[in-house]
Amino acid sequence: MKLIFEKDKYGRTAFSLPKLDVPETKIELEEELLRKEDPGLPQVHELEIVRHYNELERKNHSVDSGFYPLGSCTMKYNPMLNEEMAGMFNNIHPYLDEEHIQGALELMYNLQKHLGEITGMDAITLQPAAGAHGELTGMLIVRKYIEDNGYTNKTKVILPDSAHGTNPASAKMAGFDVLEVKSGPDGRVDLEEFKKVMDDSVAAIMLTNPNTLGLFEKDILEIAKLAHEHHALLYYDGANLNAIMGKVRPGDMGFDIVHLNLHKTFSTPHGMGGPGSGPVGVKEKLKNYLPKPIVDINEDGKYFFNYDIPKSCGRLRTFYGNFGVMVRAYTYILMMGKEGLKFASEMAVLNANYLRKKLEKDFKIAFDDVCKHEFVIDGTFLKEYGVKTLDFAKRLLDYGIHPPTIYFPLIVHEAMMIEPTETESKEELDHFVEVMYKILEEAKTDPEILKEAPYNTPVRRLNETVANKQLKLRG
Amino acid sequence: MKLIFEKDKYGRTAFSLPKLDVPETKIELEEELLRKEDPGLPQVHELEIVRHYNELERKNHSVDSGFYPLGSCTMKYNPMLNEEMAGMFNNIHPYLDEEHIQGALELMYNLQKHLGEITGMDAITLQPAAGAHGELTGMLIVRKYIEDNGYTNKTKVILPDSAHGTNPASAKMAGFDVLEVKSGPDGRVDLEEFKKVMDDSVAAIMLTNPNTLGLFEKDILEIAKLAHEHHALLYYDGANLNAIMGKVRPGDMGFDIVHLNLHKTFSTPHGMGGPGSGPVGVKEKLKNYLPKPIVDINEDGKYFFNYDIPKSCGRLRTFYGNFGVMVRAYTYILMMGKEGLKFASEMAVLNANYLRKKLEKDFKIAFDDVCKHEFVIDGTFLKEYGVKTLDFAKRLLDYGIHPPTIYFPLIVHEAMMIEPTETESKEELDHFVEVMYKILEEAKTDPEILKEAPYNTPVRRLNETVANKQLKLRG
Amino acid sequence: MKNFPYIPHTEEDIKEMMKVIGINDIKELYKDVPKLFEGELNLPSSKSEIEVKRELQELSKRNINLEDYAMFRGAGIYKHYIPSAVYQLATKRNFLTAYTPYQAEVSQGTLQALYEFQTAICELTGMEVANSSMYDGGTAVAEAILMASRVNKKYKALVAKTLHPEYIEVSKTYTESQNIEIELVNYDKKTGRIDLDDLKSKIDDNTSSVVISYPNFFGIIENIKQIKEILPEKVLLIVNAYPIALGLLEAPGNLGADIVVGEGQSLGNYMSFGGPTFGFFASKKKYIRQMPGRIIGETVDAEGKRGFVMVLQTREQHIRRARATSNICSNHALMAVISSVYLSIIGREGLKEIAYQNYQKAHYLARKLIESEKFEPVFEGEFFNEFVIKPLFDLNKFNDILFEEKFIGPINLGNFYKEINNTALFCVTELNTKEEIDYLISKVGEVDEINL
Amino acid sequence: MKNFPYIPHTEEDIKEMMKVIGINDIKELYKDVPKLFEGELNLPSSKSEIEVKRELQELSKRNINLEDYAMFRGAGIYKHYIPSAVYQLATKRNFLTAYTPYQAEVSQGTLQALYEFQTAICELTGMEVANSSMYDGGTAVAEAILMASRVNKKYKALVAKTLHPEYIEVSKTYTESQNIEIELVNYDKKTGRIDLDDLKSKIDDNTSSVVISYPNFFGIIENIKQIKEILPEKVLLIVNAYPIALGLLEAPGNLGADIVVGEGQSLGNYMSFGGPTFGFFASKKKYIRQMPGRIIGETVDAEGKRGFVMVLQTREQHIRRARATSNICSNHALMAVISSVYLSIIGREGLKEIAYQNYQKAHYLARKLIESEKFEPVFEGEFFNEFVIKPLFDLNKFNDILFEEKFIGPINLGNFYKEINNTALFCVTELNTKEEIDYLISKVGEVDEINL
Repeated sequence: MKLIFEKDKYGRTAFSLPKLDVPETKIELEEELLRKEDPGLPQVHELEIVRHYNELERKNHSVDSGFYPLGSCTMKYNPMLNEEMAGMFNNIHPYLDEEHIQGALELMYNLQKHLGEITGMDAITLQPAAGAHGELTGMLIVRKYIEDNGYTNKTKVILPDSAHGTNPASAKMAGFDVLEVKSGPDGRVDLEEFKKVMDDSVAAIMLTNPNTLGLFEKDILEIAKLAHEHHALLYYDGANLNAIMGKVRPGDMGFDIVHLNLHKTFSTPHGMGGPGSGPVGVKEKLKNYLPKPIVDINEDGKYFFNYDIPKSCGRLRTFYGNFGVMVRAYTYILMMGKEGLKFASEMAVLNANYLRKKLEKDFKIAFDDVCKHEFVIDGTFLKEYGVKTLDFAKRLLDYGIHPPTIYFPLIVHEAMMIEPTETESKEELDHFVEVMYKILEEAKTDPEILKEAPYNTPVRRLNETVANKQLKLRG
Repeated sequence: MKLIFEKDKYGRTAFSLPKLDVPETKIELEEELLRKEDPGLPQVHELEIVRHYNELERKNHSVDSGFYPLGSCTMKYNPMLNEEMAGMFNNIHPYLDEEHIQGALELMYNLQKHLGEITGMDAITLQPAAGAHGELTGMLIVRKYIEDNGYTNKTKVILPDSAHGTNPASAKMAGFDVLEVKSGPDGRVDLEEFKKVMDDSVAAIMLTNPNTLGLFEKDILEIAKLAHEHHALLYYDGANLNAIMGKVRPGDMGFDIVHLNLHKTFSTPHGMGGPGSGPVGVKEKLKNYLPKPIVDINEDGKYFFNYDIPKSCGRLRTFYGNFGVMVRAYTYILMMGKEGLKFASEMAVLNANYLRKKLEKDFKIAFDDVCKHEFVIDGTFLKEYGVKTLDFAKRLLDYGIHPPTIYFPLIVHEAMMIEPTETESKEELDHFVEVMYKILEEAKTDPEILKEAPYNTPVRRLNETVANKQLKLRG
Repeated sequence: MKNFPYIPHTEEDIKEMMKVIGINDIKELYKDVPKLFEGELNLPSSKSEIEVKRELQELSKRNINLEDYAMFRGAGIYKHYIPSAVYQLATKRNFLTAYTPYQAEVSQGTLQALYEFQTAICELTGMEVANSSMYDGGTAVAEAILMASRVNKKYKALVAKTLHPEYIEVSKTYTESQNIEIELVNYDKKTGRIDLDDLKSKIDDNTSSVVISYPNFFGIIENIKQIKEILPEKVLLIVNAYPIALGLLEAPGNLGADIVVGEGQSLGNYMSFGGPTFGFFASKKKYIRQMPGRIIGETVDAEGKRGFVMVLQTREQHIRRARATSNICSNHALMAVISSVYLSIIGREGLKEIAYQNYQKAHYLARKLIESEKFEPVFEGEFFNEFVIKPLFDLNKFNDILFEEKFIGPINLGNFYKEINNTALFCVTELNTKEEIDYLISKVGEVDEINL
Repeated sequence: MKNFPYIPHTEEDIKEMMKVIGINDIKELYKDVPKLFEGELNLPSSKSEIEVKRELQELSKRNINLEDYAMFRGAGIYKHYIPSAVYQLATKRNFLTAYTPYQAEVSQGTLQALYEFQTAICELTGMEVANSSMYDGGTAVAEAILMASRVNKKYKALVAKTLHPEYIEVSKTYTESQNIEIELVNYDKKTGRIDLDDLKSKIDDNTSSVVISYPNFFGIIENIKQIKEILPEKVLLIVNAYPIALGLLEAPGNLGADIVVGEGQSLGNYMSFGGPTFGFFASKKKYIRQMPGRIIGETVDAEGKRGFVMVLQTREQHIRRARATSNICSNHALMAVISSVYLSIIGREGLKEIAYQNYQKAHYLARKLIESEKFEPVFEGEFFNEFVIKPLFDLNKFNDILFEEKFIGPINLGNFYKEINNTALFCVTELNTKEEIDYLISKVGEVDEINL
């Protein structure tokens, strides 16, 4: 398929503008600052563009088009109502007087409160733009906490080897040394290993609970106790919050800082990779380190941006966060309510365990135990048929199913990480199981089918080596 | 693919309603009038419905997805702006006080005026819901005219054998006898034949000009003269107006009544078969026979529905017509302006003649002459390869092109009626030509390919005989 | 050369294409056209998107926005709740910009959606077959009358006076030229239902059909069964139904209706100033060949896979021409699909619940109005979500007061029935909150003071 | 059991699934979870769509709707025209509800759209490579500073004080913990451009990068070439560009910029209260391996057909973990695609024309304000579509008056620069009509009478 740039033709246009209605003046500017050559944007008519994007859209798998059990990404249904509601809040400039945007501020204020309640945290910032951005925010809060309390020797952040890659990257960006602890034989943090590395040089421990294997860190209270004894902070990666809403709260487990992914747990669309939104919640003692501003309410009932956070870790981005995403998440929370959120978590966990049980017969489940919202298949057994997890994944595409997250977490070889979410029906899960077994049968009887897959997709298997070698990055 | 009804499961829902907030009362009604069995509507969750329609949508060819040269249907591009503008007018109840809907009325008034100008007519009704509905309206106006003038012997409507099927059907519905005149050897109305049947019993002549062969009725002035000498009315089927905007007006050619298709000429989307909109314009002398109401303006500049049309042919539908379609057409007229509409017609005709010239080498063009917005291929020559126009059309589907209108007009055997419209680019036309020749080559070398076509469509060739035999009309 | 965003032709393109055609000027393509119109159209000049948008916004602001108003007016077009997914799904561009599914293999989206629509209509109405839509409720009734005459070759339709007055007008317009007589049947002054005696007295040998509304224009629920019982066998009973009511009321098909039609707007369509909406049309299967409009049927493809096509096209104009069952060609498919999405979303429980709430809320208001002693009951017949009630003051003035409070009050029946003046037809739907209703009643309470 | 529209599980389903799992109660799935939270969340109960919609509508009404206001405020987020097709195309559901294109074969829509976006950004900025988006302009600048330090292993960034003040804050936040020093460079009080002498004096051996805005926060167009000329070879020049201005101004890449970043909102994105928008990020190709964020590259499939995949993933966290170039993972792909659609629609002529109109309209207003003698010029430097001007009266009070007339006046620079109080930063775009501008000027004319 051609690039839109390759459809360019001089003289075409999809644009119209009113004629300039003011008297013109000569442009007074150094000659070298005036553009010589027009940017090579495409010249096309509107229908061409419409067809272009129509064709492109049809080449995408999406939650709307089919099952998308991408582990750790919580590809749940993105309700239509979210979009309609967000449409009412598009036209707000960030530098309007607060009295003219009381509705937007109230929404943010309410959302802060609701997210605080869901996580068991005392204060929330909505500023971070994504999960990883929330992690960075959290780590910078840790940093401020350390400085403020004079813990000059705290240079390390501990995290399990099953952690999301963004955890170490974010800790590093905040200037910490990263220490990975091995998981135990049950897939959880190995408490003994943990005790070995836990000392006063530790600034924070980053965990996600349930962890990326979908397993609940059963020693969480012990870990929290140890951390706090050493004045370290416990950080909760909210990527997996969808398993526990209304069941247990990070704040109650002893976590001091939490980030959330509104685009995962709270049903806002993933937009091909973003925008997300990664609010961060903290316990009372860390409130003063939050980024500026947060939304507050004064005694007259007026909402306002509170910039009066003297020990703030700073500003993580411009303005106030991804407001459009917040509107969607807020809509979702109102629709679901307290009962609905809890029910969502329960059904997400039910779905995952159902799949796990259905698959465990012939697929090796890594650390096969009651899981929460997701579980991981250890794909090494596929080697005996001469195929890899990658091949298996590509074959799933032929059946219209988006593969699970593959090759993560790193501690499971040839991993397939499956997160069905609560919005999928039993029928959809049964269909997935059926396809999984069908492909397994193919792997056993005719492995070449898998190795050459996919066949029924808009393109056949793509060559990543060529891509990285030629580095053709623009049309 | 399953029907949505086949996805039904007791206990599922995609719907929510606030709890009833008024005190309940017992329903007082004869027992037999209370529903015993719930209507078997599907019980599904929202994601299921979303995926259902996502899948269905992907099975449709549309103007947005590709070339659609469906003769006589003017499948031009439907601008995005039309939709956005229509969105501002959805929430109007038809029985609001006129003072509360002055904007809607002004829009209708302006549209009446603009359409009057484009067609050369003195008054317009926007009431008819579609082209055929406009035809019926026109014929009922003829009827009222006859009655009012005491032309009791006028019982016949003349139309050419190339006319759209709706023309005779509409004339018939209005109580007229239909008389078809044969086309001449040049594809136009045969003036001598016409003269033979033209007498005082003729109430009206229905023509489309250019006609369905895309040819301009060169004797139109003579025909008009003859008609008027016999006190017959000349009716213009606006299906083909897209060829002549700003070039010549039906009113100037002597037509007394015109219907328009806003969904063809004025770029409103065809919506899988409707809604259309079929305004009817008349000359001054017929103004009093228009359906009620039309929009008028009083001396204070207030717009109002004028019901004071004592000789009106009546009411053709409820309320005021397809207002939502009018908003789109009005938007289009403003965007295009007088220059744009004329240019659109010119380019529509240019495109048609370009295709005609490119194809005439190996495809037999019926009445090969300078055409207007469309032309017709006589597909009988395909018989020598053992294939039919239908096979040829089905093969076009494999190339992502919607076939032309086939087997119409009836006067051309194995007809393929091609109307590219002005919104298609030269590149798109060249691609179409290339595909046409490719398929012709296939017909010559391997006709079975065509007979079994299509192959790359969501379903293979569908069996109409089975459908009409089993008459399974519901799930 | 000015460029238009909707037209791709560049100067270069035009030159090349003219060369292929063998002309030097576009005018040559019009050389066979008489020079009757040489000037410019008296229309505005081409505008930019920004300007057009501003102009339309200006017009839009000169209409009230009913989103902001409490609505107590119906009379054929209703403000019901439209779930957010309805339009987002049904107006996807590959639905919106497709036409009649002439090429079924690339129109399965359209065809299956319409087949599902037909199914839903059969379920709602209790009929065996349905077509894939008519223009609106009014034309559906008119076409039903014509169809009945084709079925039984009789040429008089007895139409309840409580059919929507505009439907009566449309029916007259459609039938007059076909020599079918429309005779109106009175309503019972006490109950508001059809006057059975009057009906009986008007039935004769030439009677083709009887047309009633369910509920009728006064909101009153007719007893279809009773009516059917007095009809001679050959006379077809045509029921114009309000589909939302069918969540509570017995399906007309189970009570003896032969043809069931209606206005479909209430099923998830915008009010849209009355159009486009759509008409639905269902009947007993034995009459299918006399049914107007497009019908979708199931079939198989060359490989035996399920698919859908248009069927019974031999009834239609492009084949049958003057002898077609009707001239309807383009219908309102998009609106039918909108309602099909709507019905899938609300589902069987949703429809029941909506109907129930409409009934209850309307009865609550009616009760309260009577209790206020500022209104008097008019009919005894049971109603669904609309009712007729007589204020002891000037209704139009009261409506003006309500309007100031952002309430749209009831229509004045006097606009439609000369014998009933200063009488209100109230409508209440699931969107009317108790708070709104109570506020309206409080305004009624103030009537004395403001002296209407 | 209550049913939720977004959750398909029926009682039956749950029973069957529990049976397969071998449990009798959902609670058993949580048996390993400590009983720390037994109660109910203190949140509202589940609501219906109607109720939620009403609640959000209420909130929405407590914001002004800028559609109805003449806008003379920018400062980082701009009210530009968004062609109607932009959102209709870019937010199609199969774009909206897809995630990061991990499985390229079923993500060619996303991948090609982003590849086209990268292409457009290269064209605009005059750079060789671009990534597929950052969160916003502020983080793009901060990440550019970090990237420069990775490239040249130096740890001081000289940042023009006329970079958007919030970008400076973000940069400080991002760099502080990495021991990169941010030093601000003054502006020339006369021209409003960067103070070249101050810049020169601050460059030292540890200087990694210089960051300027083009135009700067005062709207003034910096001379990139001149700045580049005084920089030592190893120092990277980072230009934060306002993309609309690039229709008129020379591409930074042609003037010596090493990294060009910016806020992309103006390219067809809603203002959305400042988010989500997106940042763009482009550089010379030789630095590509130090670039943060996702990058799309062209490749071929098994049959040699063109396709697109994510490349250089070894820079990213899921492979490189703590040693990744950045922690950015989810970016703002949707907004990038929105801008890509926008740029395709406006095309090269459109961008030029928009930029030209912005320039002309802003200069018209500036001229008229000076002529009114109620304002004094502040800087001599040439500006694009924003300018700084000092009223001889109270700006905030004047803004209140404008607001009553549905005008959003300029921001008061005093909010950002302590040394500049009661000074206006006006913004004018293609959406401001002459009529609006003239009306604003007429209001200025009335200032004396209203005594501010």
